[in-house]
Amino acid sequence: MREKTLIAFCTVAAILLAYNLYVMLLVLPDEVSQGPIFRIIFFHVPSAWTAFLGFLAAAVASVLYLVRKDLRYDAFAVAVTEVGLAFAAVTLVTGMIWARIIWGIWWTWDPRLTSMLVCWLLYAGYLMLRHAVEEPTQRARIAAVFSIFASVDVPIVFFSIRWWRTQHPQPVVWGGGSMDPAYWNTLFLNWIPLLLLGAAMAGIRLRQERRQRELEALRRMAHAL
Amino acid sequence: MNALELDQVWKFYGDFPALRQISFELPEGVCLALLGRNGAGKTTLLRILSGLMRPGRGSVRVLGADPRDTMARARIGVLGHGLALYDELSALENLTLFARLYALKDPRGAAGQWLERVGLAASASSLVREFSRGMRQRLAVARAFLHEPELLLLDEPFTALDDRAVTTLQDLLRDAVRQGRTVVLSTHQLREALELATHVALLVRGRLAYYGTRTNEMLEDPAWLYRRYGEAA
Amino acid sequence: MDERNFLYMFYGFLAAWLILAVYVVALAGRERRLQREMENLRRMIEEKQKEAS
Amino acid sequence: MKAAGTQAETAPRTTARAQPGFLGGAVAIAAKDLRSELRTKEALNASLAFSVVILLLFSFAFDPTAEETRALAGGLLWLVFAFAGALILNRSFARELPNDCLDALIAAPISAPALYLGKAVANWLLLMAVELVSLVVFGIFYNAPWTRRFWPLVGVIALGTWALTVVGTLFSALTVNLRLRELMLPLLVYPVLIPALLAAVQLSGPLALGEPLASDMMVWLRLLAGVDLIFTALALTLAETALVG
Repeated sequence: MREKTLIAFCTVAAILLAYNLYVMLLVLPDEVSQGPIFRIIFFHVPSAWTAFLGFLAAAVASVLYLVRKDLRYDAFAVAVTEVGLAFAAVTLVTGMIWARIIWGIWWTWDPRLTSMLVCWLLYAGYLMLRHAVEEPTQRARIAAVFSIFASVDVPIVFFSIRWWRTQHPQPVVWGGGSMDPAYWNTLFLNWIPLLLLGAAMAGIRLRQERRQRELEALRRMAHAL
Repeated sequence: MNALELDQVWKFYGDFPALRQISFELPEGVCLALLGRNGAGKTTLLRILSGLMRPGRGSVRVLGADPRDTMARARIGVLGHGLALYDELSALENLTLFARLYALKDPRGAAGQWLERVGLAASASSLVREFSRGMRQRLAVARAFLHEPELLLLDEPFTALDDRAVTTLQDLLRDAVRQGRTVVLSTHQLREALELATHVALLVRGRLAYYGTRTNEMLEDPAWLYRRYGEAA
Repeated sequence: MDERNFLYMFYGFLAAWLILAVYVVALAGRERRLQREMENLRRMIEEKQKEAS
Repeated sequence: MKAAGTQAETAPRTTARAQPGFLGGAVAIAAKDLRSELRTKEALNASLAFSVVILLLFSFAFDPTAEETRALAGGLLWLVFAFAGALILNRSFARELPNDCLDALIAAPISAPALYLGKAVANWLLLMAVELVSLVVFGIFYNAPWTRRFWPLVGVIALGTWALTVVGTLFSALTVNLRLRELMLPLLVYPVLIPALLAAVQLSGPLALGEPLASDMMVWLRLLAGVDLIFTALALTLAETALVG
């Protein structure tokens, strides 16, 4: 992930973002029942998609590490998980702010928000677990096992919490995909810049992992002298 | 059939190569002394041979099979630093547990027989917690020999042994080699090891600095090996 | 419609980008720390090599 | 190349070697764990004391009426079971640390899944014992007629406890030689277990008060059984990776 590609990603993301903001704020009419607050969806939903993409990539990288035993996969797994967590946090906060207006309360046990919170806890546990292990090879193995477990757990969390909520009906953040096409286009269009930003951040984090390995090699060399 | 066959074995902790390009073959019915300073990779190599760890690269064959193969491990006896005894269980219970894990026909019988051989029959039912260091050592040796293993992997077996225990262990190992079993022991106590060893392997910073039969001048002056090959790596 | 509606939309956008900004700052901080440690080590190694030679 | 000069007989094959079976090994490990635990009772006492005290304090603090008890029964029970479980699961592999016993078990001719399963079954039995005693205490202090629906309740608790022990034992094996192990285990296990705990709470609520399960509750039973199956299969496949370095 050389400097050039990172900069390219960021500039393209910025341009697309500017265009999307223009369309979002000035072109699209207010959603009839929710008013301007509705526009948060253009960041709330794509962030959730980016977060899940990150967690899925982490699971794939973890399986590849266990098969190939190459620490580069482990570095990729931690990079995408961290970026996924950042976007999950964005999803949670935007969801809460949106809920504040629609129901006047900060937190509702809405199925999607709750599931995202559980996912956030899961992968925060992953980072904490990595932090507790010093030896790189052991850390990669333990983290890979937990990442696979967490990724299998994510869909189960979503189903169980949706069932939990449908048993005690509660206002739902989104009534399903009944938006008209103009919104859908912007929604997808706005996902691209977020993806590009996510990829850039993951690239930087990946490079830092590689530099960390070089650092440890240097430290060993220094001790050896 | 060779007891051990290692080909280009590497083991990494992150990027640090704990073992570098280890290749050697050990015939059956011999005693290999694995020498080297602390951190040279002796324990790592023994852990790979006893199936506790996988090599990073290269292939390892133990008794003709993969170290993690259950049938191979049933014919290997392991004695590590920690003696692997449960303080809250009695001596007999400890041995019976491992006899059952090694799927011996008569677990209690084998356990009782080995308690006599190491002179612990009297305290068979007392808890290991009350055992002295020497008694624990003897019980651990019994656990390692319990299932008549064809290959014995011993990590610094002579440390913290009183002289009586050293001689009993040496006799046991000598009998084992005479019965055609293979013994691999890693140690610092050069004299005790070199008396027993038919082969010697010297590890220096993860590399195999010397591997071959034990020659007589090694016996007269154990430090000769370290001087001659010690800093070669 | 709740009159703060528009205001909260702005808060929403702000919050979204604030979180991403915090993460980017954390990344940059880690980058600088790594850089500094790398230089210290290189300097230390050069000094040791000078002493050794 | 035999040692020169001595007549070496071949290694005696006297000890007949049975094929070390998967179940045989697991049973031996489970029996050892139970004997060790029943002899020292460290984790058992701590876990039992913890759950009884929490049930008592909760009753003092809230003094729930019959109506409130119905609402909170499932949640309270499983909150106590989950934390009491953490105490037992922490001890599970910590028991192997003195004298490096875990290395001897991994080197023994027992497959990693069998070793893991033996440990999980032992934890499950210990936790079930603690839970049954807690149920009795719960019945007394919250005058809940739980014995009326005894077998369905015990069935649900057995399924829920199996999910807790399956995940807990694997993560206990993963984090056995980490220094923050006691803190780490609950923080890793509970988020993963939220679906199973959710189902267990929904099911145990009415059952603990002797009421039958409504038909639409069956979805939770299927979820709990499904989670048990998925996690058991996943844990058995990952056991080898978790235990062997």
